[in-house]
Amino acid sequence: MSRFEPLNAGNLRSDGRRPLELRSFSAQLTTHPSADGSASVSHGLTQVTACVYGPREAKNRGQTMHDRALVNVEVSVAPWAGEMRRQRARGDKRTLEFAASIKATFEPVIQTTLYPRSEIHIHIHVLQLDGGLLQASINATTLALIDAGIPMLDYVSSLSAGLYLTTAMLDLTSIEESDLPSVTVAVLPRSGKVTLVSMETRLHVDRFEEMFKLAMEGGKVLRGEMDRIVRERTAALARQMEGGGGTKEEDKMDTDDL
Amino acid sequence: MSYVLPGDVLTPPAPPPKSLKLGPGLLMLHTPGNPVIAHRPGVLHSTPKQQHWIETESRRYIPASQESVIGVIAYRAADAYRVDIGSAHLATLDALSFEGATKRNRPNLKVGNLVYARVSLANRDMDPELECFDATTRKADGFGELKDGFMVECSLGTCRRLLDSKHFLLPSLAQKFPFEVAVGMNGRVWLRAGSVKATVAISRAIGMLDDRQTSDDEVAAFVQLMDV
Amino acid sequence: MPREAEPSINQRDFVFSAVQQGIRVDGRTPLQARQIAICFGNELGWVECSLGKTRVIAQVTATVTRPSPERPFEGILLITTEFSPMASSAYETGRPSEEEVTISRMLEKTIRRSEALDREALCILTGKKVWALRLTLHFLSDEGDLLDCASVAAITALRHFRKPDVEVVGDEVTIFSPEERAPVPLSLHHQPMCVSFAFLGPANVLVVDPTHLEEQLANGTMSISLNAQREICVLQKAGGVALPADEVMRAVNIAVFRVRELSDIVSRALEEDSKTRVIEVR
Amino acid sequence: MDMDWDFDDEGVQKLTSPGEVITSATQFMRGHGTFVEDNDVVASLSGTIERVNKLVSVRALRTRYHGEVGDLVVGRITEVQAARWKVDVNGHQDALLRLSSVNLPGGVQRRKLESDELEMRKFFEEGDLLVAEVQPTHGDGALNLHTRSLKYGKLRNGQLVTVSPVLIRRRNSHFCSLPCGVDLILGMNGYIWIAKHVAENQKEGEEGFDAEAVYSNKNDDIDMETRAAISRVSNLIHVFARRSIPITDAILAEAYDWAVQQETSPSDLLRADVGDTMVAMVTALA
Repeated sequence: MSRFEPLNAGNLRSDGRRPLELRSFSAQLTTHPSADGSASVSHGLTQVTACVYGPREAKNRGQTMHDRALVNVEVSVAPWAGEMRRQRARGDKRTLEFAASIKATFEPVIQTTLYPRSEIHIHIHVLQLDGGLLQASINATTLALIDAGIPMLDYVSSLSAGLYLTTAMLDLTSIEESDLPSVTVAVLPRSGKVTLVSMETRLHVDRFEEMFKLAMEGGKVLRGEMDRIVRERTAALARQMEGGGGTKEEDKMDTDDL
Repeated sequence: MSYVLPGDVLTPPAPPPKSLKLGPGLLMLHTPGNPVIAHRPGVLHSTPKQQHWIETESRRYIPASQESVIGVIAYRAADAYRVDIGSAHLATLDALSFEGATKRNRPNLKVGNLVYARVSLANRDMDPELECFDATTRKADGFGELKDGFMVECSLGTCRRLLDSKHFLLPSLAQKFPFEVAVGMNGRVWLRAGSVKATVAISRAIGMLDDRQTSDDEVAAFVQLMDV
Repeated sequence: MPREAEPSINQRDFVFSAVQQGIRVDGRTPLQARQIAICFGNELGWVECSLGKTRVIAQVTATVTRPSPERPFEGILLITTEFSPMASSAYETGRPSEEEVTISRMLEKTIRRSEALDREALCILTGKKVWALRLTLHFLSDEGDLLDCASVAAITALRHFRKPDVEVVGDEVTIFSPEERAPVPLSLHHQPMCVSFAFLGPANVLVVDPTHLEEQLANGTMSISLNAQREICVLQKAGGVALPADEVMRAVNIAVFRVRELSDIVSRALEEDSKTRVIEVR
Repeated sequence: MDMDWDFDDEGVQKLTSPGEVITSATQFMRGHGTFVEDNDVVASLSGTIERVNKLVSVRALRTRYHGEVGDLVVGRITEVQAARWKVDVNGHQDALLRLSSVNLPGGVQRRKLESDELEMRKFFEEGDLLVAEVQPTHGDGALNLHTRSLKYGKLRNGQLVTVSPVLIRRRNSHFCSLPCGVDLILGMNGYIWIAKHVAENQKEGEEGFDAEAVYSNKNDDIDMETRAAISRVSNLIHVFARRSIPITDAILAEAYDWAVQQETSPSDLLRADVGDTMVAMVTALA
């Protein structure tokens, strides 16, 4: 086995980034016009698409709740997404767990009580995987929910962090993930609170805090980037609706007409 | 007191008396001699008036007419509530079966509220029905919504023991501090005391009484030592 | 699948207001855990662990198999979790519920991914024969915090278990029955165990070792696996209520103490048991 | 933070996104798309900020239909239940259409019979399309519809196009007739019905009106020319919707004329270049 050097003498990572540098982040909204909301997000070579349907009449009426909407999450990973072609079974426990944590992350953030007895269905499709599966999925879901016009208390932005010796680094690639202790966090940027923390590798308690807090800070930065993309799109839509329409009608939610 | 097991044959007096009444756990077979058999394990109770029944230490409630139960509102329909009383099926509670309820003025119960109600209809082929008043006088009679407080669950046997006025637990607790309690025949006890500590103390005492590994003496000692 | 009935509003309000005053319904304080009891069976590697009324059985068995071609030097550890309606009517056989998936994945990560077991020590003959250990967890009763109880049971069972001694001469492998040679304990790198928390009420009061009722009412839960050397192995806060970072750190520090306490309890129980057990060859 | 908070009366609309503090809750009231936290009105949607007196709301630029009383909607029956139908109107729950809220054949005065309840599929069946009005709702948010007007009821002789509900503006009448011989029903829920023109003397209440056909499932004869017109209009709507341009009868008539002048076939309109030219032409005119 060849030795992998996470950080070389020049303080650069295997892909040439500085420890706290993020991979190039890009996002696109309304990638699937047939869904109520959709977004595609990429962090470097990791690419995830999320589609949101709803709030709509629940398909399975037995599961509905009288006082809030039901949130369903389904995750599928393309067999070609990873380094090796691998078909994951539908009921795979890892995938189910993954879907459950996405669901639990968004349930308290979406204002579900506005839609009793409805259902919000989130479908996440992982197209390319090079580390940061959870962060990309959460960020894509946030954007897809915003695209669908579903009211949320805040953005949820997520980022992973790792630790090499004593140096913390952000936004790990798959090779870094397999070699370093790493944590993924999801934050609500406005309150600065953390909604998801997931660490699956061994790390001394004293080393944890620095990495954890850096990931939270990074998450807040990422929110700025997502917000910029959302605003651009919203502004473009608003422009089209204004200019393109050519109507002189009031644009307000006018109640006089009733 | 005599214990019976399922299948035990009890012989009633030769022509069965007219007043013979068989309660839960007993069954008369339609074979020659009309033997009565037990179909549950437990303690056989009888009254001089030829009423017989078996008390069982079970946790599953089977609704019986005129029993008082504690239910949790599970659904709201237009003119009735569906109530979970711990039985196999949800019970129906008509929105008008409350004291003073009219078409215009109905109680406004939410899903998750507790009610103390009486089983007005228990038929094995139909969902049980509840009422929160005395159907003849239309008075609440102590039934209705249970506000605040806490609910603990215990076995049906423990509930029956608590309902026995000679049982030591509730009077001995009452000497310590005042509290309100409603005991349902369906293995649920609602209680409300002045402080959180007192409520927790009662619920723990009931929990100990329910636990077969603690004896009554230990429960009594717990109540004595309780510092509220 | 019918959902489990939600607790009544009265119960919810009471639990929340009580915990605000630092009292829990069973009389504990927020950071107090229930009494843990460990008992051993006749066989080595059979452990029943109870936490209040929550009960879990763990059993370890070993067989000899061929290693996987990718890892010829390593033995195999298989963890199976058996949920059944026995533990609680909320569990169904067949399709696992979300809680079941979370618990079994947490155990998998705590014990297997954290390399608690020295799998290379399970190798008998490279590429040909290795020990395959099977750790089975049976959930008997769910009164809350199944995960912590199961992780204690699992680690205790792994420490309690002994595999038959083997001798390798060339390609010849002899496995000795317990009568011939004393079986040997497994080699463990470390002993991670889980500590779970729930956040209750409008102020999100942190409580340790939640009961079933508290789990149902919680705004969020969090589980941390650690070993006695203060190393975090898994930290899982999958959504739920959002918390300030310091609250997460506080939970981590509480968990450090709790795990040390649990390790002592496990060690003491194993010590007690070893006094009553004769393993040496007569 | 003391945000100088002011709306532009003209020009750029103020945009916001979830979690952003809009203003203080002590001076303003929260409307749709906002919530109050720590004395601040915070946005929960990404969209434009709107203010009516003291009421602040945020309007998302893409969302499902949020019903309001008096809205005209086009819907599709999804289920026949006891004395009511469930109707998909692109909302967050299916809307309800009670048997008592429809007109039955045989005149307005006709009483509902028990036999009607058993034959509800004679009136509306799963999959049928209809136009209806949103009624005041009571209870838990599901919309109630009614078709108790001769203008409303079952739809035939045409085709359905769905767009985002934000592209349909509220107006005096949602029933329009285009000069090309096509009738439009612009449902506030984004469902648009395009159908063959109904001649004035065959409208409800006129002598040519066929009362028995109200619940008919059979289309009338439609000539090729009308069919082409219907598909051309539907493709035009698609083109506008994809570019998020609000749909009105004026803009459609304009575009239709342009398409006929250019002699484009209905299917050509869906080509990106043709669509772009068309949109550029039409919006420049307006």
